Amino acid sequence: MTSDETIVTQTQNTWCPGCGNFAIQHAMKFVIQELEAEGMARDHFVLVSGIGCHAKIADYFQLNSFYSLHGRTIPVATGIKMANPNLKVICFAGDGDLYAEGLDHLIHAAKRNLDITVICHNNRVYGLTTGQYTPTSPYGYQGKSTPNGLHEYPLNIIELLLGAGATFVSRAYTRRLPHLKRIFKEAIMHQGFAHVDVLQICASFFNATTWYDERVYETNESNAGLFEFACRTAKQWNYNDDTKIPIGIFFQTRKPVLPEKKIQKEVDRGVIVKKILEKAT
Amino acid sequence: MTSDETIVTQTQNTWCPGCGNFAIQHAMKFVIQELEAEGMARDHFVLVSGIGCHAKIADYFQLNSFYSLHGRTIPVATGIKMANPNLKVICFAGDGDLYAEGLDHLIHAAKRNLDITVICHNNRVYGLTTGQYTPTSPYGYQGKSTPNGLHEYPLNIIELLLGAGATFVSRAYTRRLPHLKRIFKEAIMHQGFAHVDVLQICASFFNATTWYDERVYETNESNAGLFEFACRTAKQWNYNDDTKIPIGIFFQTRKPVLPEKKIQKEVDRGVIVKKILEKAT
Amino acid sequence: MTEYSVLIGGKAGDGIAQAGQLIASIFSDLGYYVYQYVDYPSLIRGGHNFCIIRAAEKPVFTHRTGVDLILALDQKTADLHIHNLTTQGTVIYDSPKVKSEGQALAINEILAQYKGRPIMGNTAMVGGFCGCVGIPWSLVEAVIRKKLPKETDLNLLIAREAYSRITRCISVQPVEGASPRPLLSGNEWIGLGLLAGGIDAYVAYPMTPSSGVLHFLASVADEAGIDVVHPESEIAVILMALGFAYAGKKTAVGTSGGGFCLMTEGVSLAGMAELPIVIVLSQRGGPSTGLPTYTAQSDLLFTCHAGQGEFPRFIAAPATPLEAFWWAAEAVQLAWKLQIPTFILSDKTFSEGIYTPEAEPEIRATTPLPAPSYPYKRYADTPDGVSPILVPPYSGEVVKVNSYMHDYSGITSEDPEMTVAMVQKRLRKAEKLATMTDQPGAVVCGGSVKAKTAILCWGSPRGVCSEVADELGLRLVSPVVLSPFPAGEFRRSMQGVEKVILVEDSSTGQLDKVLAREGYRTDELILRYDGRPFAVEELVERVRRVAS
Amino acid sequence: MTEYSVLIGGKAGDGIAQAGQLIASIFSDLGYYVYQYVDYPSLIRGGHNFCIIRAAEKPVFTHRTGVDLILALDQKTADLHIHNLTTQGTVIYDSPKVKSEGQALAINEILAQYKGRPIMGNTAMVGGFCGCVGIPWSLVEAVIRKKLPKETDLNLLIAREAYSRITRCISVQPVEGASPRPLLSGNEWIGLGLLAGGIDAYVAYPMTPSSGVLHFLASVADEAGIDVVHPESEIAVILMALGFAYAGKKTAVGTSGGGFCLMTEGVSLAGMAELPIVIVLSQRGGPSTGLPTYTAQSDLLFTCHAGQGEFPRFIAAPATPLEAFWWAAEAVQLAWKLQIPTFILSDKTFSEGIYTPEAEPEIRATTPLPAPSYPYKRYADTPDGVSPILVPPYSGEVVKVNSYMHDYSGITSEDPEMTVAMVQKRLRKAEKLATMTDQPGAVVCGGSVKAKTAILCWGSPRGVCSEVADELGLRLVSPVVLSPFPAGEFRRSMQGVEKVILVEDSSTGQLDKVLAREGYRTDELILRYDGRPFAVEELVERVRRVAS
Ligand SMILES: Cc1ncc(C[n+]2csc(CCOP(=O)(O)OP(=O)(O)O)c2C)c(N)n1
Ligand SMILES: Cc1ncc(C[n+]2csc(CCOP(=O)(O)OP(=O)(O)O)c2C)c(N)n1
Ligand code: SF4
Ligand code: SF4
Ligand SMILES: [Mg+2]
Ligand SMILES: [Mg+2]
Repeated sequence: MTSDETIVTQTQNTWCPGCGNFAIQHAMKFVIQELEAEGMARDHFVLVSGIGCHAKIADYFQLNSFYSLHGRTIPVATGIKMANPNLKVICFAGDGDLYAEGLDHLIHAAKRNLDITVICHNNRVYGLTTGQYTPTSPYGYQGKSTPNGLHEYPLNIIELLLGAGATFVSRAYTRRLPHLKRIFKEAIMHQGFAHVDVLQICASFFNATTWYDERVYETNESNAGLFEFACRTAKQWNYNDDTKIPIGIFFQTRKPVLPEKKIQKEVDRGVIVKKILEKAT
Repeated sequence: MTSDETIVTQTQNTWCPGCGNFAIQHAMKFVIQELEAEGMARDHFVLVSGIGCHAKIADYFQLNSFYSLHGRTIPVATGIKMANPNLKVICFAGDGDLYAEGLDHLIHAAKRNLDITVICHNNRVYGLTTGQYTPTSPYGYQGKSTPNGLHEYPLNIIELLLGAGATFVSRAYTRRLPHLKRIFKEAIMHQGFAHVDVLQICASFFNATTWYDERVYETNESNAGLFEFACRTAKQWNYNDDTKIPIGIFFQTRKPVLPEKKIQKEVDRGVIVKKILEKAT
Repeated sequence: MTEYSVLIGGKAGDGIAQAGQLIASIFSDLGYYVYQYVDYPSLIRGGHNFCIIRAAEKPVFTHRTGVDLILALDQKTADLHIHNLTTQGTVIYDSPKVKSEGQALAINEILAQYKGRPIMGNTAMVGGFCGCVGIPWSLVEAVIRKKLPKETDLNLLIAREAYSRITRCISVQPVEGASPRPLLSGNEWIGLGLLAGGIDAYVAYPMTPSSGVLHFLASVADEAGIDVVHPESEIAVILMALGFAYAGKKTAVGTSGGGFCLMTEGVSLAGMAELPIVIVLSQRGGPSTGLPTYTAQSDLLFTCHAGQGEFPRFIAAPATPLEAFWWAAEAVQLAWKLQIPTFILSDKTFSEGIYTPEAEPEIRATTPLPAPSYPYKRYADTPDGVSPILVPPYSGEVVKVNSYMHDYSGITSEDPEMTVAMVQKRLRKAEKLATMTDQPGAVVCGGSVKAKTAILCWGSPRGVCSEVADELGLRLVSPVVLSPFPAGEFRRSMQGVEKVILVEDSSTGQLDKVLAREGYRTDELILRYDGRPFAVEELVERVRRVAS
Repeated sequence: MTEYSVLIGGKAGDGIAQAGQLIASIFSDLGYYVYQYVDYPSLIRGGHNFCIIRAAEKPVFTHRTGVDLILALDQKTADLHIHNLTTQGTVIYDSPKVKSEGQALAINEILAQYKGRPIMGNTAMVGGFCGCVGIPWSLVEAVIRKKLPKETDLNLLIAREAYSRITRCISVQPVEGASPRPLLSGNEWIGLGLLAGGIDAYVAYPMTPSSGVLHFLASVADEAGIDVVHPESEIAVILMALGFAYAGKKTAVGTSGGGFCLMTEGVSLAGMAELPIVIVLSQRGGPSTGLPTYTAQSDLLFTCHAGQGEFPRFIAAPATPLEAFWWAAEAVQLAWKLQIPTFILSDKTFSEGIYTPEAEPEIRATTPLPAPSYPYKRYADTPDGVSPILVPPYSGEVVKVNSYMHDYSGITSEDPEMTVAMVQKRLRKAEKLATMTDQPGAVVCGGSVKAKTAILCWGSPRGVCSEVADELGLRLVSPVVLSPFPAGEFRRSMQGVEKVILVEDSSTGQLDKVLAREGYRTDELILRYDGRPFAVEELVERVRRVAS
């Protein structure tokens, strides 16, 4: 596919050299263009971002976007999607953003099987505020708020999302670009709540490049429909230990989605108000 | 055991007749007295409540208490426990309180394996605000905010907590009093984060008495140490379908807890401040 | 003026509010203007609840202490309120449970006779009341048929039995030439105004005393074609609502103080991203959880300043059904015309009071928004600071909103000149807002409009203050618009005033602080902060003491 | 007065702030008072960052536009700032990357020579600077050894090489008889004050520009014996902190506007439950995410009124290191003496500016709290409204706190008389707070203290305002305590003032509104809202234009 540069803005990119966000942007650009080629209208995409390094992606895409608040991509996306179910709403969230500040929204969106795509730029660190730990930082992580080492174990996000009832749960890695693209595309195509936890390199504060490169492998997804199987794959790596790290679609299923499509009624407000007043008389 | 009435206040009880909260209060009173008899000091208990019908329990016990905000039992309990690890901190939370407004705190407390006990008065309804749906209300529930029926499926709290890494996950029922007492006691004795999801009858807005009575059964807990087993038990009832409802300890394990006990250093602030100033010179 | 006050009381769970509404409906059907005050503690069963229904030949928006009839479903009602009985007044009490003077009504006997459920005791009491004041049975039956759709026949039997057991002692006559009026709570009047103003969605998390708006709008959502959403928290509420707004849907939210705290970050986002949003904020006793079912006016300054940074906002505090209807609709319009957060500031007394309107509500046409120009820039600069809105999807154009400081197209900018341009754009919107809202209607002036002593108030106390002003021959001045402060209209209303008495349900006098900024000094503060609204007689006494 | 201003600039990621601190340290070692202004956009790499280090023989708390030396690590630095060079000034630039007048320093060549990493270019520039102004090498070496504990020798080689390549052109002499002073950021001065005030715990979620307090206190937590906790959100922060307070631990939290929004519900809880808590709120450009790394003073009114309901709160906005140290300690004391929320209101300029103190900080003894009486009642009524605190566990007594209206023992009550008693108890605490804080020090008065024209300001602009007042012979009046407003001290400071010029980093003049309430009118507003603080020369011009 030839790249159409009208999909990116002229804004100066300020991610650090080597930052995994470039891969995310690149993969998404590719996927959106592919989907466009397949007939999806570009103007139907709406990107929602939180606050953090990840969130700058909203500035870099020449697409509809809502650059929201730290932790709040999901409720914003929920409102947009409910207001117009025809829009393709994609959240770009950070791990601090999504798994700390706004975790309740994530669980509730999964519960509702809200028909949006959530991309978590999981660099396992607060990038923009210079390197404090997040809910997925490993035990012992030394950031500026935990200079003597973190005394908490990370959340296993995959397990948590499975427990919350998400219908598309996946993990990707910014240095596996073809895989990243495929997962993004499948996530966007999924009908219902699709979550992609992207292991994203933070060149400045959590550069796990070699560590990931050596451990990440692509799972066989043939059992992605089986919940118990998904739980087992999720357990293979707990975001802390020195084990192999599976990436891929861990689980995918169909459930009723929100918002339910409904026919927009044309109502005359004057008539309705009068009717209510009569009933109350 | 003879009941010692100094543990309750003289406050007029305003729960509705038939409310399951009476059973929770009764069971807890029994357990605390039993623990006292075994040597635990009464003044070391601190109760933290949210806002809702459940929360009135703080007024009814003549024990240390922090009657907090809707959704915020857990962070308050976290602060208290961190400030003084010798206190026995018990959260009394509502399902709206804990699973809607404050869900992120719950997940993070489980993640941290914070050494507190959480009792969720899960009546599957907002009691005090007169009957709106909560995250555990069944599909189709008609409350004042969903008069045409709820279009969401409930959260399976047990699965969610297992996914969050909780080390003690249990369910009880207000009309199984001996069982309720046992679970409360085990939860309080557990070292680490202990969660009891109590199916609580709301006589006024969600009176599932017969429905529960017919379906609830006590699980065999011999496999409570096995995570996969726990996941299977959790799946037996999804808070929605018409199936048998297991109650009991679904999962229990040991992990490092927070707060780590540490020796309180006596430091002279003047000396420290001077030292820091010197270092900065 | 002919007027009646009826007090009905019992335990939480006895259906006091419902019985009160039946009585209010009956009065309305007789052609009276009605106001119903509802007093209840924050619990579901057991505590003492009571309602005062006041019916009069002219509009009333407050209650009086003195009552002509006490309907006692429990002993507390008789004990606590008996001293408020007017000289010609009487009591009907549930016998033998309650001991009192007046007429006994053996409710349990009646219930046993017809196998009624305990809750139907309230219907019996309504029947007894109607018998006592001589309402024709046909009217009673019509109202019960309309308002109690479930188990209607059983309720009718019970009411009829009670009706016939009671001796008539007061005679309530229909008002000549008057026809029945709609009877709705303050929250419902606000909700109706939001509908009339064109909302497409209402998002809220339950919180007393604002939940009535949610319940009302949820109950009419389908016929009105709006979305009503109750999400996981107030943070979700405001951000979902801003998502709706971005997608072009006119949206309102509702809450009370504690929930509003959680919305303040979203309010500031609305300020920066210039997203239209209506916030219904109903005050209750604070701080914190406070007194959830009792009234207060202690969130005015918080509402004026909530959210970091500076941005225009509109605040109106209606005090009557028509004002609520009109200003709620106007709040929707202003939010969209200026792309700002707008507030309807209510309180427990107004939100949960039940009112017939002072006149027939009128639905005004909405003005269309200016069309955008292309290539589209979401924050294009304009003389009045208002950039045209475009809603995605729009072929060939992108719509970017941003919580950061941004350039005209919505892309983040930290440039000092761009910052100044954007701040000034918002300042110009604030100026425009001030001109649009400092208009007749922004300040209500009443009583003896030439009097040199004025009672000042805002929000729900207006009802009682205006009766007091009438009674004492004082001027009444009451701003409805509180932000931006309608300086011109206020100045006009205050011309010739030499003494100012401020009445407010707070402990510090919040309007006093707002006025001080505007250069006005109040002479006397009559503050009430026990959660209860003033009754006419109480306030007359308090004002009389300081007025001269 | 001898003084020097040095500007160092480069890209984000070049280590500009660190290099600036080295230079500042060197000046401090020479006996100068130092202030360092740090200007950077909200990103990790690439954008234009610069620092201005100002060193003088008397305390300085602001920067000047004119600089004596520009150290350019990128072209932008040379291009943007060259017109600010004083006549005797010069430029050192990284050659050949940067083209400029002045002296070239071939940093890449030096790095290649010693196999240094790119970030060490900043050390090279510091070396070049020291060579240029003639700092003895031994002093340079000592400072580098102290401040760069990692790869020190390599850094020294690089600095030395640059040092020797540069031609000396300005001569900076040590200040006679002066000894080095500690050099800390405003946030660190606040943190140190909290420590001195006796905090046991600090809880915060990172947010620019307040994070410095978190980072500083985390770095000294172990030696100071305090808990430093970074939880999942600001909501968790404030509620955890209140949990700490309940358990008897003196606790502070820190945030900026957006995070503070999320804390407001907890602040109101502190008001009702009467829990002591210190909140450090550092302002930045708003609304919403706004300009995260640029300054503003637009949250004063929000801070004054945040949280539903009415309750006393204390707000101080320190403007110098010693004030920050003193008032942060005092905020802890006041919080515990009165069981109220207290605020240290800072802003980006003060929080992230780096300062030597105006004098040596003094640690004052803390007064013990009154002992409770038994049987214990958490909200026992007392003449001053302050109930003694008891901390669980306490044998035989229970400690109950409550967000609802409650009785003396902390049990929920909706009784009107109890409500009045509790409201009045809080009002008496407010009165006591006002007496305790309307004391010398609450308002700073400077400049020509008899002048009839006064510059008014609060918070960080004081540094620049006081130099302007000195320069133009005007009076300077600057309240440090902002709530409760120190009416007495302010009146004294304003005696004889006929013309008032308010300087504030906001677009509406927030102090103006506070003063209007107090009956003061300002004549001129000098407002700045592009996120940048005034430099001395800029403000002199602005004030001169309106002063006469
Ligand atoms: C309510 C609130 N709290 C704190 C912040 C400050 N803040 C901005 S970005 C950020 C961390 C971002 O971390 P993450 O979400 O992981 O994104 P990353 O920068 O790593 O992409 C924080 C804490 C904020 N903007 N809003
Ligand atoms: C921030 C906030 N939002 C809303 C409320 C109003 N509120 C009080 S209790 C309650 C619901 C309680 O439901 P639940 O937690 O399930 O407790 P229950 O009454 O069922 O025991 C709500 C929404 C509040 N007090 N605070
Ligand atoms: S700090 Fe990390 S996440 Fe942020 S831009 Fe740099 S490399 Fe990327
Ligand atoms: S409403 Fe339900 S939960 Fe609340 S007291 Fe009554 S029965 Fe219990
Ligand atoms: Mg991150
Ligand atoms: Mg509940």
